[in-house]
Amino acid sequence: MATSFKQIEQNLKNEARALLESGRVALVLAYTRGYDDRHPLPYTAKCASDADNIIFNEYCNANLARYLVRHPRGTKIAIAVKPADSRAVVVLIQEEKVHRDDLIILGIPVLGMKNHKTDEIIDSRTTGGLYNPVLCDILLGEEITGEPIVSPYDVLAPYEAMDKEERWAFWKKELERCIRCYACRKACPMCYCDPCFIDLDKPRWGEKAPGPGGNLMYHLTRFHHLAGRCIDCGECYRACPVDIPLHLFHKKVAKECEEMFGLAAGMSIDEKPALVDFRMDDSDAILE
Amino acid sequence: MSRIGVFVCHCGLNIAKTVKVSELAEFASTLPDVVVAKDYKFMCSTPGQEMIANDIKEHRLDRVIVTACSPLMHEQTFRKVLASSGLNQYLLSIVNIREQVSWVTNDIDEGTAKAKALLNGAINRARLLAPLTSREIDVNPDVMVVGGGIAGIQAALELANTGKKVYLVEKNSTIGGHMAQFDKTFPTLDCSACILTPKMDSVLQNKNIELMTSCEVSEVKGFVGNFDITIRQRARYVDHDKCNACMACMEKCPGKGISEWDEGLVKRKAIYIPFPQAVPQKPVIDREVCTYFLKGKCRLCEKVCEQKAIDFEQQDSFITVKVGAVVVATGYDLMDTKPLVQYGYGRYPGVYNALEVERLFNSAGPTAGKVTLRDGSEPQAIAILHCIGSRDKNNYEHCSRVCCMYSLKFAHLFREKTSADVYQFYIDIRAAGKGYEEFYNRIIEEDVKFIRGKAARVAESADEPGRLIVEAEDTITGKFIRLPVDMVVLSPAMKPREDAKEIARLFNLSTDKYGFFMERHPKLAPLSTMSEGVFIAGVCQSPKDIPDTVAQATGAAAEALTIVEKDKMELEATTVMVNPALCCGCQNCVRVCPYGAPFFKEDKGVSEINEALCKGCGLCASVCPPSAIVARHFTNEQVLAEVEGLMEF
Amino acid sequence: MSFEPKILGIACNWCTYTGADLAGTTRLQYPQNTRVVRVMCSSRINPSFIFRAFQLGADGVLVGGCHPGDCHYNTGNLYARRRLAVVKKILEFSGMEPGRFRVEWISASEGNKFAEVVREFTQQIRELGPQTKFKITN
Amino acid sequence: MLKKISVDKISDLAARLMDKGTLVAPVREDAGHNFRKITDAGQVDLGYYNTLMSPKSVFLPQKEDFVTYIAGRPLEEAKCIELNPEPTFLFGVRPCDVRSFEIMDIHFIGTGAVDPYWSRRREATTIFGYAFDLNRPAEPTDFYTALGIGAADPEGSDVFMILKGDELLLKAFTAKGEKILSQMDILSESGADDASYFDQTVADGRSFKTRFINIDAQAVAKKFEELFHNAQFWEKVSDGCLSCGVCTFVCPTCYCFDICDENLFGGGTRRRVWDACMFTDFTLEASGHNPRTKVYQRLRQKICHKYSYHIRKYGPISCVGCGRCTRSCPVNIDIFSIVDEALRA
Repeated sequence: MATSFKQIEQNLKNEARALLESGRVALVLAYTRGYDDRHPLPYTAKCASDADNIIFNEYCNANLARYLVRHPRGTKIAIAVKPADSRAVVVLIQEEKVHRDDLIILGIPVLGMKNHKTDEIIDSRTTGGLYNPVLCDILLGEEITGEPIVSPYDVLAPYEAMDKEERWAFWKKELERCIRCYACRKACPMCYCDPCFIDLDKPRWGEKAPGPGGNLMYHLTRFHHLAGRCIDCGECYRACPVDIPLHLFHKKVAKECEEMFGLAAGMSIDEKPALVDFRMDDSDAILE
Repeated sequence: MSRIGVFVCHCGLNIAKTVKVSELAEFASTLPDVVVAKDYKFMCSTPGQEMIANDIKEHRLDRVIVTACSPLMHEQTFRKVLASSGLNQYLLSIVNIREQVSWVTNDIDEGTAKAKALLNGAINRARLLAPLTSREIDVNPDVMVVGGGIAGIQAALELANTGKKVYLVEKNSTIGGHMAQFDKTFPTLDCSACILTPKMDSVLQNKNIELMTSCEVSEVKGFVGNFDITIRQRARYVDHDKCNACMACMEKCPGKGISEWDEGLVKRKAIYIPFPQAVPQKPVIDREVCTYFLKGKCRLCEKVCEQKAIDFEQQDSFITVKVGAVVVATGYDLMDTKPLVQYGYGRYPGVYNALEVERLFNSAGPTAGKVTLRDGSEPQAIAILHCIGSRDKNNYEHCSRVCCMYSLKFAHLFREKTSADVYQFYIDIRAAGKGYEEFYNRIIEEDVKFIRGKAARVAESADEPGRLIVEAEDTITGKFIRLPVDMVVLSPAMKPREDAKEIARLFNLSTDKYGFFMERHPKLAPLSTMSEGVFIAGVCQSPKDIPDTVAQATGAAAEALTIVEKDKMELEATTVMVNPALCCGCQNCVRVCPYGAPFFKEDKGVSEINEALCKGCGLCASVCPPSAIVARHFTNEQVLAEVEGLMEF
Repeated sequence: MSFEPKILGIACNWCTYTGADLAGTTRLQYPQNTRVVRVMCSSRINPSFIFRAFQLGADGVLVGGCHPGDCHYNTGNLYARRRLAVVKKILEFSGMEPGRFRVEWISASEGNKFAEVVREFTQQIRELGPQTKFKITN
Repeated sequence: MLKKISVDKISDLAARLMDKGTLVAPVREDAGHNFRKITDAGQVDLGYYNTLMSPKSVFLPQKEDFVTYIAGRPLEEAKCIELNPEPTFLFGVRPCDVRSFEIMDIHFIGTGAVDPYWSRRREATTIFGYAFDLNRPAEPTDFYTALGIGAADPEGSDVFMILKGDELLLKAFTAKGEKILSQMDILSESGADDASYFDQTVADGRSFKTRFINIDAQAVAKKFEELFHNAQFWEKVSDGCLSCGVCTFVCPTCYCFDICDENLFGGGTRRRVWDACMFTDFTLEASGHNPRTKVYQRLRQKICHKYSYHIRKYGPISCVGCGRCTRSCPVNIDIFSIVDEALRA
């Protein structure tokens, strides 16, 4: 059984308070109440008394790993992570954007969260296939065991079953809706480029105005930039104001990378992201 | 706004036959920024070049497009035309309409259409070309040679004799390497020590060589022309400046170690010189077996040393030297044959490896040159097994190249020194070398028995205790052979030194799957490596014999000389640079570069490029998510513009 | 008139571009649809070049590099292999015909292979017809 | 003039309007309702709370082409895009959004520099305002009443529409509105109770409950001026802000744009594209200097622009309390809470 959200909230508050009090960390990345319970805000607790403001409930979806890169290198940070979020932290450590020694990872085992807009259950099927964080220093609830591990890739089946014309029609329709607000890249814990390639004038990779051409270029390239790095937290989809299911494409690329390179992103800090690595015996069959 | 000149070459009829050259020039003149477009019979001829030069001046051209043969053919020619006309040579673009258009089609319309598209792409790209200049850097004239075997000795001597200062770094306490262990060398059968020791002595005498024994490379910084290499000097516990090599210490020393030089067949003292002709002729203390280090008391050596050279307090020290080039000659190890249990090495006393046998033959060896088994008896039958671990997909796929020849040499020496029957178990005899086939023929004459079949197993004889049985299939007769012998000699695979991987990491060399260093090009640059200014010689590159090793070492020395002989060197112009305003600090570039050119500036949070190391492949540019890396001459904008031009028509 | 595709070739300087030159030197005939861009190494190929080429109206994209292990820059094409494999998967999942993108290792001595690959690929693209999915207009 | 029509005949009304010009009305889409040009009268769907994107795009499209040109050709050969908008009916705009047009008019017409694209489209458009359903509680994000906008305020609409049971009441408030209603013979005449229902609803709309605090324009402007240098305040309220552009793109009163040239095969288009002050490169200068590098600086700009600078420069608050930014924010940042906190600070 998973530990209750209430209990996790209490544990998170206690750990945050203790860590800030002892001075082991300068800040704790967690959540606080927004304009109502269904709409929590990401929150940076900076002193022990801030810990009282911390909450945790089933709507605390934001992947806080996104905020790690905001702080100067060397800042001691404690961060609350759900299973998929922990993989984002691992990738950031692999890419040396943050240093393992500067982090205290507060792991949250969860069976499922809820989308505040739709009340859909966001479980391991939608995010990365895990119930427990892959890396943490302090676990804020009982490790979840005995549950069948579902494949996070099952949701792809209907899209994989489409023929290429149907699939193109599907993505064309979805991507044409994009308003280029860039919430996807801003919510993504792995998208820390600033400026992003699509913002550049030299070179101009794609049209800046929303439209089929620029939208396609922006998203296809982003899928590629995230290949071997996307940890399937689903934040791109959740952040999208026009509900483009970007996570499906990222998930598909993640699945292919796992199959081709035998490596899922962000599972171990000893690995390198798949596309900045190679093996002599990588098969040419991957190009077929 | 650019001022572009387009020059279309007919190449006689080579191009004009299947591309409408005048139409192509006319087409070019309609494109934006093209101020002059001409066609001419032979653009590479003197009048052709003069025409371009004149037009550059007359029309104040700032970009030149030559639409002719492959850039691999005449790019340099036309670059010179630009340079001599006062235009930066990188403002040239070549459109390949011969090799890739006129020669591969017979259809003049198709050929012309493709040529137009290619030209349009080149014009698009040309607008974005930037003038590039090569930077010059000072070159340190000194050279480091890593490894003091015959390869390192040879390279060091060659370089030193040209007047260059050479640091010869050797891990052991003496130079000489494996060659010092050999008794005779094939095919001439001259004494190894007789040809090696004078060279070792020359090293010692040469004022240009700084001999650094008991030393290892611990850090390499910098780049071609300007390496900063840190050397770890391991503690010898003997102050070599004070020691006068009286050797009194060695006489008194109660400690016992295993003689590496004699392949562990005999013991040596704890304070020792590896062998009588060692260079330098100064002892070192092996702290692993020294009574003082083990038990805390003894210090007999210290008592007898009149020079007060013994220093038990000595620590490892670090020395940093600056050099312009490096020759790596770290040599080889024999494969450990113990894991090949079928051959019984380490289990049966009668099984020897090749280097042990070298020592048995040697008059300075453990048996003073007498071939006796470990129990002191003389073998009556000896089997020499080729290709142990080499030419073996389960171990080392390569041929170790020298085993056939030294096995023949062994056979000769066995026949000379014993009355034993000698058997060779071989797959086939590889005797490709000067005088090698002749040597092989000579050994056949010496009544050595050749059995064509790789030995499958060595077992203890059930009938005659103490004897061994060699099992093999004779592939000529097709018969299974069980041959009783007293002595088995294994010819194990040669493999790179245990620490070759570490050396590769330090010098940024790449290795093949077994750890041999990769040459830059197997044919055209066999001594260079992907690391500019670092050259390789000897068996660390691949198995080879002494003549080849020495030839390579001489070559590597000459290669190193081409760098350190100049005061300055020009860096590649088409390198990459990082735009720090765009860099996101992901360090992908640092992770992927085969040359270690990008590095991360922790304080600024961005990558920078050491241009001296950059070869301009552009790999980093394409793994750079925010396009912060600019691959000069192949920038993202240039490539995209060219693609757009190619797709327009 | 039958459909004549526009194909973008991207070739590494050391192997495939030289191989293409060899095809010319030996006067091998192949269709003229493929226009080659020269880059120093197949690893220089930014995946977005390929996406962009399709947007600009390429009916097919053919990438050529040194055989794995023979890269002039040592390991460049080994990284390229992984990246281009991902490009292939992305194109496929987007609904683009995967046959419009091909990677071949063609050495400097394989003029024959270059000509053969271009012939085959051109035929394949002819059969696939014009690429309209990614193509943009301003 | 007050007319009415049965709700199930809305598509007939739509068809008639389409005969007279372009009809833009809410359409149900995957992510929510949006104003779209209607091509099939059946698409019009009044079953919405409010649209995902504001109706500003009807007058200020996200992408607006100005000029097309060919590279290397003389300037005279460049072609301006002709804009001759046909009569347009913008159907079903909530009162808060209608108010936003008046605020936007300040910038595109009122300051003297008249934007032809905005003004011509404005002139050609007849606005059919549409009261919120007073029987349904307001979304927790909304606070238009705090900004003095009633849930059924007809101000600014040419025609204002109120739902009465299964009938839709339509009342003209301008000559433009009178004209179009008189042309719609499909509408039936209203009865006496309809008129009183209409007036009562407008009145009830003023006391309708959304989130509420007293927001006095001058007081709030002053408050934010005082808070400008209080980095602690701004860091706190922008803690989770991702610096994406959702809030500005959905906002009915954000009007910032960028002019960019897009080129293809030597031809090009100069166009206007929405920009957002939340983007990091919004204030990036040619020198490479960026005066707003921090998230809080950008969020401060957005809030202060709406609740301080705009008041000082033009009078009104540049916010209509529609709640879109809060509803669409990926991390639930709420402008009302920030204003509330500022007023308490």
